[in-house]
Amino acid sequence: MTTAPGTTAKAGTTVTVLYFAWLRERIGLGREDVTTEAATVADLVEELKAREDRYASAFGDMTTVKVALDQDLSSLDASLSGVREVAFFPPMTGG
Amino acid sequence: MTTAPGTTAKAGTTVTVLYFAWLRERIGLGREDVTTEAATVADLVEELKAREDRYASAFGDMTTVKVALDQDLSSLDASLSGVREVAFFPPMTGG
Amino acid sequence: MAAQTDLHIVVTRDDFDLGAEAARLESGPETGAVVTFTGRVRDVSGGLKHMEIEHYPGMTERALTDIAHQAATRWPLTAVTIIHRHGPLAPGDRIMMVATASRHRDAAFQAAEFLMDYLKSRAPFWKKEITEDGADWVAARNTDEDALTRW
Amino acid sequence: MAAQTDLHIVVTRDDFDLGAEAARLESGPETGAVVTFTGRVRDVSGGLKHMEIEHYPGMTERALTDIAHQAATRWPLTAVTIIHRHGPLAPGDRIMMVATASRHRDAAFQAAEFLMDYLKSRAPFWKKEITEDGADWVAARNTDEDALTRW
Repeated sequence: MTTAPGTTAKAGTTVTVLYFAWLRERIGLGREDVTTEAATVADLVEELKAREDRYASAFGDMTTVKVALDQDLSSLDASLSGVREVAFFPPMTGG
Repeated sequence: MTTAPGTTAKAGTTVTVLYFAWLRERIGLGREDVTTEAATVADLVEELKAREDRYASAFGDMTTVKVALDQDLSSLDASLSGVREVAFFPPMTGG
Repeated sequence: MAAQTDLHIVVTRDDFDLGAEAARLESGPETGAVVTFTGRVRDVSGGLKHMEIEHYPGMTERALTDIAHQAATRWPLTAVTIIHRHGPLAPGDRIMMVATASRHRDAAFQAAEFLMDYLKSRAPFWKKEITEDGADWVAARNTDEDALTRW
Repeated sequence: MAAQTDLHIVVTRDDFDLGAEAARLESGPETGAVVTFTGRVRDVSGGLKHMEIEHYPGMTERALTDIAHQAATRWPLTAVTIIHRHGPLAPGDRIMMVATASRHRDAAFQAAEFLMDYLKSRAPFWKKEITEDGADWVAARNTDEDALTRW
């Protein structure tokens, strides 16, 4: 599933994107498959924001958004190479 | 029950003396009434040690003996004035 | 992680029995100390109708297991239990519990506090409070994240 | 001491039910956090036949009540429970428990640790271990007394 490094004309890969809590509510869905050529999480966020206002609204302030890649906490500048599941959510409030 | 200060010829007063744990075992009893003219706990200890070897043995190392006066933790130099119950025991090991 | 640490991780909609869960940890001659923490739904404002807890199935179990492993690496624990509920909860309902068992009192206390600190900021749960005035997602507190720096 | 702190102090030869005791503290909309500590008889050397706990009737209850009052003065607690057994106990038997209830997690944890530290050095209990080789009174550890300085 990893993208070969140095490939110039990449085919888009499909990732499952999950949204939780108020991100899910603003975007209006909890899960979707996205075909993207984004190299990093930040690139993916920019692609989504460009799609529709509801994404632009949900991702308006990225200081309140956390990301997990394949169920491990990660960061906006992380690479999407080989990633199958991307999740966006607000800071956690369990306990 | 307090002794008037400045009284020179005090009558002996009777206190209940309790022993716990290995002090009780060494002395061979858990409770006795003692008539004493001791002014302080330390004086009382000296009186008891002079009585019999088992007291001298129990009170041989006072760094391992604690005292309570009327059920409050106290110290060797505390006055016995007005005290009805004196308890001797090793450091506590509850919990 | 000590090889002999029993981990018991549960993510569930159901209530749990604290006494039964604590009894599970009280096995073997090694365990001198058991610490439990139970969190309940508080009605701070007086207007809470219910709470709704959302979570990330799959990641939740991974995160809780990872946190329990970390605790078992840092302290000599014989057992760790983490139970966290999701779904709708009424005021007064139990939300979650952690329990730690050890030979030593200090290890059991510190591990339980560590589990709570990490669970608050690292396990993917989100609380929503439904009041008569509407519904609001509970905001994370900066102090929760700050609490991790002490470990 | 907060006027509304419920104190529950028990000195007994009987075993107790941790779940039932914790449930007693989980009342009212204020209580968000309940911490319990349970101590059990450990068989460290492998040769323990039983433990005998002696105490000072009268002073014990006074000391435990005083310690609970001190905790309730320092932290915003809705309830404090201290149960301590005496008499003969077998390996694995529960010796004692403390439980604290508060709005806040940190208060409940800190108060429970405070209770344990004070109880170890200020409540008149003495443990005797009966092994195949004889009987020995458990020695107090200097670290127990030192632990009080942190409060």
